[in-house]
Amino acid sequence: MASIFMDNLGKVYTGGVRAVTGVNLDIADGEMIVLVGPSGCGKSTLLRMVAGLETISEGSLKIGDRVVNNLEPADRDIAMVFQNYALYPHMTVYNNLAYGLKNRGFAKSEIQRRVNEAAQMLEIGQFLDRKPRQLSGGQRQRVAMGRALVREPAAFLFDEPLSNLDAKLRVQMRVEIRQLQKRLGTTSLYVTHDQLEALTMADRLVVLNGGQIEQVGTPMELYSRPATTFVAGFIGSPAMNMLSSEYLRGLVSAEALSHVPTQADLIGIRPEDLSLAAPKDGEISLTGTLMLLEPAGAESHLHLRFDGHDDMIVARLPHVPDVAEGAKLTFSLPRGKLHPFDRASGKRMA
Amino acid sequence: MASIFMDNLGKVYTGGVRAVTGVNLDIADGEMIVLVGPSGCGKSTLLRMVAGLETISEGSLKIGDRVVNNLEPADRDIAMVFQNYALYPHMTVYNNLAYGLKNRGFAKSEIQRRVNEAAQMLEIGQFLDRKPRQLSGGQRQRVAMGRALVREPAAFLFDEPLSNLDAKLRVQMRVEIRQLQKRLGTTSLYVTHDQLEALTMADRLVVLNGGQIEQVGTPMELYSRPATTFVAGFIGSPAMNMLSSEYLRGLVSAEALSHVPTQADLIGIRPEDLSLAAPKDGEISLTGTLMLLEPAGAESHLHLRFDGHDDMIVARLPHVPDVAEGAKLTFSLPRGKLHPFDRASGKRMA
Amino acid sequence: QVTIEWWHALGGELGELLEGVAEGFNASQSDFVVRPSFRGTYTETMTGAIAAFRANQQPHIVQVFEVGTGTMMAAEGAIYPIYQLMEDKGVPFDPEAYLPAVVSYYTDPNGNMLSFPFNSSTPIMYYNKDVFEAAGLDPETPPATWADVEAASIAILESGAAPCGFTTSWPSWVMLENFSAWHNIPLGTLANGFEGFETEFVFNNELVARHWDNLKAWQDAGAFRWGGPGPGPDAFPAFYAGECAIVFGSSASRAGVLRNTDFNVGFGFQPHYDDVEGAPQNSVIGGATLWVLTGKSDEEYEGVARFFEYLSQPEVQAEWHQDTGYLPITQASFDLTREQGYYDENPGADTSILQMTLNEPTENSRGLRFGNFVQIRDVISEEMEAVMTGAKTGEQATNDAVRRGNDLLRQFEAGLN
Amino acid sequence: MQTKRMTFSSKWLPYALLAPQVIITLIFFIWPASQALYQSFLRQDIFGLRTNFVWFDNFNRLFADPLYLNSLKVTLVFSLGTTFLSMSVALLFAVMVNRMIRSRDSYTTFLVWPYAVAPAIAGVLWWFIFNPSIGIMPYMLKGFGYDWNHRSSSTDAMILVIIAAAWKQISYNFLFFLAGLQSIPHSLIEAAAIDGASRFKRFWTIVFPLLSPITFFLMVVNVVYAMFDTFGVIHATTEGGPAQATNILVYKVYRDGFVNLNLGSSAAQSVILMAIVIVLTVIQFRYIERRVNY
Amino acid sequence: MVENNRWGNFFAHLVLILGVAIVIFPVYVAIIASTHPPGTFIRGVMPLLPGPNALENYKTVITEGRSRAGTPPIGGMLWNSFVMAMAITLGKLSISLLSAFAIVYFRFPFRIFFFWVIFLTLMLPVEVRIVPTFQVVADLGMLNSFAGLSIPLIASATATFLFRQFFMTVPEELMEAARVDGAGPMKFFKDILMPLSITNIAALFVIMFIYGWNQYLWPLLITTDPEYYTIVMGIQRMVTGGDSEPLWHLVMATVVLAALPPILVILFMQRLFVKGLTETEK
Ligand SMILES: Nc1ncnc2c1ncn2[C@@H]1O[C@H](COP(=O)(O)OP(=O)(O)OP(=O)(O)O)[C@@H](O)[C@H]1O
Ligand SMILES: Nc1ncnc2c1ncn2[C@@H]1O[C@H](COP(=O)(O)OP(=O)(O)OP(=O)(O)O)[C@@H](O)[C@H]1O
Ligand SMILES: O=P(O)(O)OC[C@H](O)CO
Ligand SMILES: [Mg+2]
Ligand SMILES: [Mg+2]
Repeated sequence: MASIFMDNLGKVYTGGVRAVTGVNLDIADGEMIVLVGPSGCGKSTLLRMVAGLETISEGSLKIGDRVVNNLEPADRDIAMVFQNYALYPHMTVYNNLAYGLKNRGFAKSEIQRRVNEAAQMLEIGQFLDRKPRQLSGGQRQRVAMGRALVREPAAFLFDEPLSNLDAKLRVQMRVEIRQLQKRLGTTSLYVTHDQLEALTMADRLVVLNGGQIEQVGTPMELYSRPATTFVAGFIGSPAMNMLSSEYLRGLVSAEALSHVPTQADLIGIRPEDLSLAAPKDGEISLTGTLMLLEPAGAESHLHLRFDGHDDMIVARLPHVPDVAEGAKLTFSLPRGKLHPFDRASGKRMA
Repeated sequence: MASIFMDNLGKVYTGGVRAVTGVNLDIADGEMIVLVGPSGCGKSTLLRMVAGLETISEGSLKIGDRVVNNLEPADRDIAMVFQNYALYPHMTVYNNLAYGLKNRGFAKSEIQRRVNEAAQMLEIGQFLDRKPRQLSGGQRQRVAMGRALVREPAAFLFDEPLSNLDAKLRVQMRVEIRQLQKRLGTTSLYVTHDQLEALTMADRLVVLNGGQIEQVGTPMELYSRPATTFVAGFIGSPAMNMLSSEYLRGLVSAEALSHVPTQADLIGIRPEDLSLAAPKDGEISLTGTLMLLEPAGAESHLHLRFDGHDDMIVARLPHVPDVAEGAKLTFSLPRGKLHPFDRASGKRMA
Repeated sequence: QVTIEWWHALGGELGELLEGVAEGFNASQSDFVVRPSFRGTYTETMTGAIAAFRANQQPHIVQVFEVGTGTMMAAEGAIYPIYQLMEDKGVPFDPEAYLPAVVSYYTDPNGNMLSFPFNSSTPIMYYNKDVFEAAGLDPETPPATWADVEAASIAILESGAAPCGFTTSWPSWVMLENFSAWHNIPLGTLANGFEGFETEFVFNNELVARHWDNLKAWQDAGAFRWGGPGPGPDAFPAFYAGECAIVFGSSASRAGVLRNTDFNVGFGFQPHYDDVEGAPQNSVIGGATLWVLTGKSDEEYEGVARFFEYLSQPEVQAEWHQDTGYLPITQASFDLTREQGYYDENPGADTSILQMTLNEPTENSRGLRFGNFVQIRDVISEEMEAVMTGAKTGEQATNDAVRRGNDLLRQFEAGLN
Repeated sequence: MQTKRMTFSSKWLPYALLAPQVIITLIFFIWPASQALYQSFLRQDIFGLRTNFVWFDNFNRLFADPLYLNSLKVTLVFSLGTTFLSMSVALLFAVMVNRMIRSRDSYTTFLVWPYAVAPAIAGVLWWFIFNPSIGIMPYMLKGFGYDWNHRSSSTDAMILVIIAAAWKQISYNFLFFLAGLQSIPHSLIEAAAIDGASRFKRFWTIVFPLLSPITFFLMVVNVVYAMFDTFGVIHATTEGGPAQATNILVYKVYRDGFVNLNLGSSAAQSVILMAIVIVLTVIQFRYIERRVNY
Repeated sequence: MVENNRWGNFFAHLVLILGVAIVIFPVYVAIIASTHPPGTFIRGVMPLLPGPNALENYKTVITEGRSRAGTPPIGGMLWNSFVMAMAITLGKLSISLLSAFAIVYFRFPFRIFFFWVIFLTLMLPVEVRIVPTFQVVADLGMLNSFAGLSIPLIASATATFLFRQFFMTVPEELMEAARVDGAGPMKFFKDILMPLSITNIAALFVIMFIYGWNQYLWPLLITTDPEYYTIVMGIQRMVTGGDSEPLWHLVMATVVLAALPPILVILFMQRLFVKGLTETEK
């Protein structure tokens, strides 16, 4: 187990594509860090730089107290779980787990012990003689985890390990991985583009954008105080609605927006902050036409059109209201739930 | 436009696999029916029987007032949108849209008019000269829709039309399709295995299981009164918790469960019905140990272990509580929110 | 034991008989072993040996058909003339013992024998007596002139006795080379090349052109069937199948003919045009001789010489002649065969030798000696094919053949400098 | 050209891995090829005892020789004929087999194994079947009033070699077409059916265009096969005749080089053939590279 | 259902049965011919039904061969063909696997150059460079040897290319996982890549074996010693009879026997073969 220090890491691929720029991140021993960001933002690249699968173009990387910039992946004492699992298709589950240990010259008995232990922990004991193709997706995922476990490495690296599973299994495996990681206390770096995974699993969440860190913090911090419009739009589903402050000022009393910095020309509103209850004191009230009502079991999404505003505004209610499409609806919104941004820089203003 | 009548439809594949059994379903003119169910339950088979792509082994199928059992797909006046879009890769978008009209001998001017109209409606006018591979996933999806539209058929059939899109696009296209369908008022049969799609799009939802209909009804009906444990487990995420009534009776006062039929040996509880508020009058109170707290922005999932109960119980709260893992928490639950089932038959008891 | 490699081109039954000869030699002494190796057609055998020579892998003895003679003779340094070989090894060898036609064909201008005569043949006519009879023809009188052949063919066709009158193997050999000798007209200048390499072809004459045109006309009428170029591989099957009543082919085909037919076979001379003065003259020999290649050890050449000595014995020669149909190439073996009463028992077996010795050879009927003639023969059969496919007239084809042939002759000459 | 996004790093290992292949290529291909180039400027007697340097004489002779030009033409007709025949028959079989469910494997088995028969043997078999005197085909054709003789009819000869050469290639083409058909998403055909296209129309407007990458690939492969690998077929059947009507380039190289021992001309022909091959190689390679990314 | 209809199926079966008949016909002819007494075909039109001499003909071919007519007994030729085909096959497979591995899994100077050098041989069959190649082999003293029969034919752009195509489709992550698991290049090659390529190897095995077995011109040129004759050239020898007719009944028996091994190989490996071919195709 070890901590990981990234000092100004950067990556330029041969061919000149710049994938990662100036990443500074210290990961504490035993911490679970989740990397999120849109496709192509450099998540995998950063992870692979840590793994040793990509050379490091700039900066330095320490795992524990060794600078590992020039070490082979095998020598970095890390284990990795791949998106498509990368199980050796021609080997039995047992051999998949044992391969890394064999290559490192472990004694047979030690290998056996470790494999069995991991198999038990992951409940794949009865599959040890099967080939990967004879396993279901979830079982394969467990084997991939097992291959990482047996090595008892200083750090786990995960690159979207659950994205090939169906929704139900994804939830289940998510919980399992998180529990296991907590139990073993192994430092982990986890890449995903699934929001829910990011929010639920991370000790700290790192949002990458264009190869740079946008914001680092606990999931709650990022959710409640996104530092940029990018993070605001990225975290939360349905995504945060964005209105120009000018437009908003035309709708509500000046006093209601008094706490919003005047320079903030963009205001974000989370769909779940809109409610149909009559506006209480100090709450903002907004009226729009219901274009589409999407009931979804316990909750519902309302797609609204506000006069003079091009994009639809979405509200998310924890129940299904008894209203018809085409109706004019009035929503209330606590003043404190406005997220003010500067449109040009995308920065949060307060 | 037409209604569709399925009278005791059944399908046995050559080779003997029975995929669909005794399906009775009347679809009203202009209605949007969504078929859901786990993989392999026969959704596609049923849809393809309607399309004429599979022979009908048993029962009879009427579209409008014609029995179409033995009609070629081309003669059934339906249009279909495939999961992988099935766009003709060697034809331009224009020709993809026009192909069906050409085959039916429409005049050139009429073809042009209809294609342009559809293209405008779907905002793909500027891509008409491109080949499908030059389009993004969302654009392809639109072309596939367009191909169905131009024909102005009596019914649309959709087989998981959105499952190849990424999450964001899926939400957007879902809304578009639903709005379009409402506007055109074309009878539609829509297959998906995505819950949210099913709940949000359907006029009526049909849950299939093992080739048979489990339940038909509006999304709300299915959500609030699932007729079987299967439907209960299938609709809603996280899935409904299931406790044996015996176990539950040991936890709470007999009086609290007095309204539950004694034969009901399985009780379902939706995660969102559990709340941390102090139990009000007539509410049940349950205490468990918090194993894992998953904050997820505006809401959070709590994975709990109840003494003497093997499976974890999940609670879903509309906020993130300030509690530590390992804490003992007490939840309250309105009595009316218990879903009583018969374990053996899986049937709802009240 | 010293092994002597002998490459030859006799397949099928002839090959088996040839192996018998080698076995005879091997059994007759214990110092040397002759190992025959079948190398395909005459052409393949010769060119294979030459290619092997270039790669230093040549055999000791290679069987080269008569048309390769010019090429081989010119290859000083590659061949070991046998008169010299026999002299070097002190093995008695008397060229005079051989038939004059054979000797003259294979000696250099100084009268030295360069290769060892082994299997000489000449083309004769084989005909199906049963068909002749069925067509109302006299089965004991083979047609003597081309007019007779035509008439017989028509009779056969019209009577329905067979669907084809005649065919030929080795078309160039039969329908040009022997045809010219038989009618005593030249193929090329300088005594058909016997007097030097600067020779030129002259067979683009009226007679050859007429004959080729006739062949084409007969083919169209169904009287003639083209049996393929080179050795004419389809000719004998057509005869055996009873399709063609007459086939022209090597006298060495006799063994196969007797084995493969279940009808009565008659033998006859080649036909001639009776309006040509001096015809018939005599036929020229074909078949092959054995050439010795350089680059081997003395001891091995000793074995070669001993083998040739064995082959010269009248008994060996006579048996070979009788079994195969090749000519008796020494006077002694001819006499021996006659004494044994073979010709009386096998009427027609002497057709070949009678035909070959019909008259004293002239410049035009002694044989031919042209460089590159292997390729030139290809050219000739090709041009004949062009007549048969209707692409050219006899005159055009003979002219083209002469032109292309001369070109190859000049290339051959150029290669010598 | 692509590699893996991550590669092994070793200075010498890749060269060591390539060495056997490259050495063999150099010794048995590049060196002989350069020898051919050198020899194409020489004139030698057949025993190789005398050599003259003649510059472009051999090439000039070739291009002045109507027979060489004829051979080019013959090669073209033969290659295209063989390609067309074997591909169209194979496509027909593949389409038919592709409809089958249970019998698919059995038919495939039967259709695949002619691939195992050597061209030389195939030639012998077809020679036997088409032999004007003893063959079964001429006999049957006579029944239809056609007098078959590939010895004296250029057309018959060409038909014979095309049939013999195409026969062997059917299996190969069949396999690829079948694979191609199976890789066409079934939903496209269903979409076309819903779009009201008849069976026939579905084939020509959807299936056939989608097969075009494979068709093109096979076309190049077949043309190359016909140009180079059919030596045995020609040798065993017509030997280039009658009157050079089936004398394709490769056969001519062989005859001029190994039968006529006209090494200079043969070498010059080899050089020309190599040039043709290189052009075809480049076309093929470009195309395959593109298709990989398709 | 779209493609199923009774008449269509009937028609398809009809076409296929006819097709199979045509495709099989030449070999059927050979089998029939090999069962007749000598001379049957020469004397008339070939029969279409088996004759009485099957046992005898095959016995002759197998036990005596036609040694006196230029070809050694068939057993030896079959063995030579087998050795040559196997040497070519294994040689081609191994050097192609190695070079494809180098080209795909390494980055080094002149990589593309080497690839082109190899690729250029793709379409240069031995026939095209026959004369100088013969010369080289002769100069190296490899005439009349198994080395001469096989080594010059071992370079294989086809196999290299197909392996390259296949390696490109092997998921990147497998190699990365192996490296994280501590495997070096050769270990990865042996433990992961080779086992994964097994269907491709099988497909190429079939193709290469047949290629090797069916070689005709090359053995014809470089062997002069009957010890090294292969069966296919042996057949060609048997049909060039000079002035006597080939013994067709024996030739055809030999043809049947000569075709048997490659056909067995193809049938035996058909599944892998078809799979390997079609998979690399995509
Ligand atoms: N081997 C490579 N060579 C050149 N550019 C590369 C390479 N791999 C990735 N890139 C580029 O680097 C950038 C970051 O890629 P990366 O794979 O790290 O993104 P990602 O965040 O993991 O995306 P995704 O969510 O799609 O997996 C992209 O622009 C990508 O195109
Ligand atoms: N052509 C076929 N032949 C035989 N059985 C089939 C065929 N197609 C489907 N089946 C079987 O019929 C059953 C229903 O298949 P179907 O494709 O309708 O399921 P589905 O509900 O659409 O599943 P998914 O969500 O995975 O698409 C499955 O058991 C399947 O294996
Ligand atoms: O078949 P052969 O041995 O008689 O020879 C025939 C001719 O001489 C070939 O040129
Ligand atoms: Mg990634
Ligand atoms: Mg489906």
